[in-house]
Amino acid sequence: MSLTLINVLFAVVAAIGFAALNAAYLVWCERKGAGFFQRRPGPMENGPWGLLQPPVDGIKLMTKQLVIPGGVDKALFMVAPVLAMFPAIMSFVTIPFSENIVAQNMNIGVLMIFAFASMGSMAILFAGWGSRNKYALMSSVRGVSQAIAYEVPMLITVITIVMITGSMDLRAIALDQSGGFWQWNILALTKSPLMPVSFLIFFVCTLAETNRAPFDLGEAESELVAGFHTEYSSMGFGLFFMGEYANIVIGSCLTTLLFLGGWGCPFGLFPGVWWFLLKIYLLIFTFIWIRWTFPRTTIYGLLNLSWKILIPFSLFNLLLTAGLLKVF
Amino acid sequence: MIIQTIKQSLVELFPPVEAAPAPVAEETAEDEGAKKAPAKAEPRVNGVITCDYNATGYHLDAQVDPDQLLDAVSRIDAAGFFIESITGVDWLKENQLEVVYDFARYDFDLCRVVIRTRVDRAISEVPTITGIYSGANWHERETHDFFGIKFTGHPHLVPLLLPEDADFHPLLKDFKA
Amino acid sequence: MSGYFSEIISGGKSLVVGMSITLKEFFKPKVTLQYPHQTVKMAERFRGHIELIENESGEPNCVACGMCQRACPSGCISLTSKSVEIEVEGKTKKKKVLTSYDLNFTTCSLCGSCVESCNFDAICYSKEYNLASTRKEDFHFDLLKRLKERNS
Amino acid sequence: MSDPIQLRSDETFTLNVGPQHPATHGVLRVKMEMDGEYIFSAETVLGYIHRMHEKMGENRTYAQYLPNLGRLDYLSAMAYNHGYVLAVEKAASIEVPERAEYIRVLTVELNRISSHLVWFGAFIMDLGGFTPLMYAFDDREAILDILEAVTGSRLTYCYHRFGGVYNDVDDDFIEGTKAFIPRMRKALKTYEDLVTKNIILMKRLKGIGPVSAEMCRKYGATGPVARASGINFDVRKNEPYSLYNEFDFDVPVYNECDSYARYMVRMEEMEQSLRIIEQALAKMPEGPIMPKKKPKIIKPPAGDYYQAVEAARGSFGIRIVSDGGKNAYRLKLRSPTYSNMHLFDEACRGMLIADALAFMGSIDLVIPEMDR
Repeated sequence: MSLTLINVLFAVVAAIGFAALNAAYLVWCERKGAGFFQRRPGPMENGPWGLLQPPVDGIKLMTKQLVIPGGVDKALFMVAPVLAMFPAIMSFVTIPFSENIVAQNMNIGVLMIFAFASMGSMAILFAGWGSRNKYALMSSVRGVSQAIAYEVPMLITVITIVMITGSMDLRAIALDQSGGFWQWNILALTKSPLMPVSFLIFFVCTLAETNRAPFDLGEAESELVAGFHTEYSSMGFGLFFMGEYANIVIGSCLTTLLFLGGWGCPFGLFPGVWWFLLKIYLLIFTFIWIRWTFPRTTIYGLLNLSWKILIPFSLFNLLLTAGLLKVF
Repeated sequence: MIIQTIKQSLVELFPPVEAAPAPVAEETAEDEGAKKAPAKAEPRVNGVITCDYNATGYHLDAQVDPDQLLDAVSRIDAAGFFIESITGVDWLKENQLEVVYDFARYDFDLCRVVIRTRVDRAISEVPTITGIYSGANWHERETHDFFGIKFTGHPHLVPLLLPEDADFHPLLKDFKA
Repeated sequence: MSGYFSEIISGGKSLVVGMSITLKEFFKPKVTLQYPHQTVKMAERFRGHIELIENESGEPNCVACGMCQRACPSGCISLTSKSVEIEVEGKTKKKKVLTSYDLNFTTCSLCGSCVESCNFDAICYSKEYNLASTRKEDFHFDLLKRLKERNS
Repeated sequence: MSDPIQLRSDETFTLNVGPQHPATHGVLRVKMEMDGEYIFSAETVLGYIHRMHEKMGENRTYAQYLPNLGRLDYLSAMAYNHGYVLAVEKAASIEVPERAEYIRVLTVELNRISSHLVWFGAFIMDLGGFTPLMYAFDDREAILDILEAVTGSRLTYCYHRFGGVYNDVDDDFIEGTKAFIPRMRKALKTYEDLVTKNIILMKRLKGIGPVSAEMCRKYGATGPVARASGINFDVRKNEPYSLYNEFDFDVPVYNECDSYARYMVRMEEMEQSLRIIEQALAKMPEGPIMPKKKPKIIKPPAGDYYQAVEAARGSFGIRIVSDGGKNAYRLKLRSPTYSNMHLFDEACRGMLIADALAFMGSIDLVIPEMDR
């Protein structure tokens, strides 16, 4: 066995571990956060401050029966949850946590992450189609149109960043912003004065891509019961759940790397993995904060936002950045 | 005042040839109460009665023949009333079923009108008013559930509150669970 | 076109205002009660199920008149009595004595008609609200027995 | 707002919303014929918790029927109690002391606020926002505590009695209510900032679920649904019962006819209820809470009696047909949501399912009241 293969295996195991641990404890954070936003303490019963809640939940999910309803498309039904989790884990492989902590750096890291991210909508489509449930089907159709609508502005903003940096390597993009918060892409006003707007667009798109409130139309519980995972039980549901949280982590990792200087310190001191973790968890907190503040949009509201506001703005920013790069 | 207008309009339903309704229409509630109590076994004669609002809670009480019902209700509709409810009463002693229609107004010209019609218990058929008030649909279905009164011409007369296969009518006085 | 931008701005502002409100609430003290560990004190007039009231000698005040039984809309009270002869100031008097007082709590709607109808101050509301069981029989209360248990 | 599209009847599928569905707030079933996400037609199926309260009314004495009223609309039980006792008092000619009427108005209005708070929370939850529900419940808790201390129960009150109320209010009640008013005003301001002005909410509700005034009339819709369609109808104003003509309050009316108007009507009604409570607290006289002379057994003279009151969801009517006996000969309960929900079938045609469920939430359903 070659050394690279061992390296890759080790990386994959580490990524799975990180993703699973994060997913499990993000559920705890989400519930705690929800509780605090609603003036209640959240889970308190299992362990101190409810810290043992995630393992308990995990055991519950794993020991439950996996019900496969009659008439489902078995192959799609079984593949879908795996497909929801798999791209998330694969994306972790190429994310640099600091200058040296990266499982497998690639010079087209950005491209790879987006390639995997678009597989997520496949999982939704498979789950919705496969489970032979009208709610699930409607949800999956929504999910796909949402994914298409939001990948466009998201990629346009990413192209802007790639243009500024001149690289698709996530590590290079992060290193390009080192030195202090004035160097971060979110404040790169000299390169394009619309960069903060660009950040907002990217952030909104991340919310939509990860199916988070207020864009959680796929699983709009008051309309579509539970959306595409209505028919899933046990770990089938668990994988969807973990996949969602893993996607949130990846979304915040990307936002941090592309806009917030990666592992760089705001004041240029002691760059390192702790800054990176701090930034992603702050972003995740914002995700939770937004979820527990706003009502859900509708499908047309969501598409209107994407096509009428986000895409024009991101396109304009792209042109402006290109023009400024050409001039200066 | 709307009360006079609508009363006029409803009284027109009863041609003076019958002679009997005309004096009834002029009766006040006190007279009516006094008259009604002894003559209990006798069903009330069709006609319009002005009621004491403070005592009963409504202004006009019109009892019509099932044939006159649609005419009466369209007069109410034309006067801009909204439908409050439809219900039935089972007068077992008189062997009759009564359908009671309540109407009220949205504006400040307070007027509550009750239209009633009586049918024989054996042949309980009343024309539907869903053509005039679409909101009568559920009320009529409910009355059909509870009393078994058939509303002829109703678009969808299936049990609403009772189970789909219910063949009993719980509010009939001779209903035993 | 100006409407387009002003809507984006006002909309964005409304979102920020909303988020600032939830953030403020985030740091406020919690308002909930950790139920099994902490319990609520019931209001003085709280209407639970009924209990018999005893007199000084520990006997129920109830004279078995049956008013409560008749007042109950759901028919969940059933009581039996026997007459005994007692001596009061040298005279023998007949008196009804309660022999059983059963409350079928499964059909009780806690309306309080029984307590209201009682002229002898013989029943009161209990403050108990932790009533949960998986068996029906647990809600058939023998109030006379409960009274004795309370006294012992 | 979605553009009207041409729906095709030959490509529909049936979607069963309910009887167990997160948006129906109980056991209501709506059979929807869908063309994609658009509703082609809908049929509401009722009766899952039908309990035949009207028959119970025939089998029980007037006093024994009192607890039933709280079980109709568990969120604004007090208004239903009020309507029933008023109807029986009208029938049996029982005088009510003034203080008792004040207490009734106070409790009914407090209960109305608590009912609207539940609606507010549940409605926003239908729209996907969970947090306002918790804030609303926190404020509602304050009302429930106040009412519990007086009535002895928290939800299915049975407090009003023929001729008066069950027991007198104490100083704690007065103080508690006085302290509650500023708290509620502050909370209403929070709701306005957090929810009412929220762009997502406005986008979701404005122009959604149009109900014309004519449609309201044909279906007999009352309460906030009618008031949001430009109909200035509130039983408390149009047909003043109890002491309502002694209070100075406004009836919020909106002409937009959409879900946002219904939302706004209810939000403003809470403020109006606070105004009534304030005035009632200031004016409340001392005195008895039960009339001196009251028949032991209520036997209204034979006749037909009708009483309407403004419950939280609209006009609640009660018709008592008496034959002079201890029990009512016939007792008809006219529940507001029954009529309000009836227009859903017609109004939701051509809507997206998400909008239809928002519209359903804006009608403010309480299923036990519809099914009776």
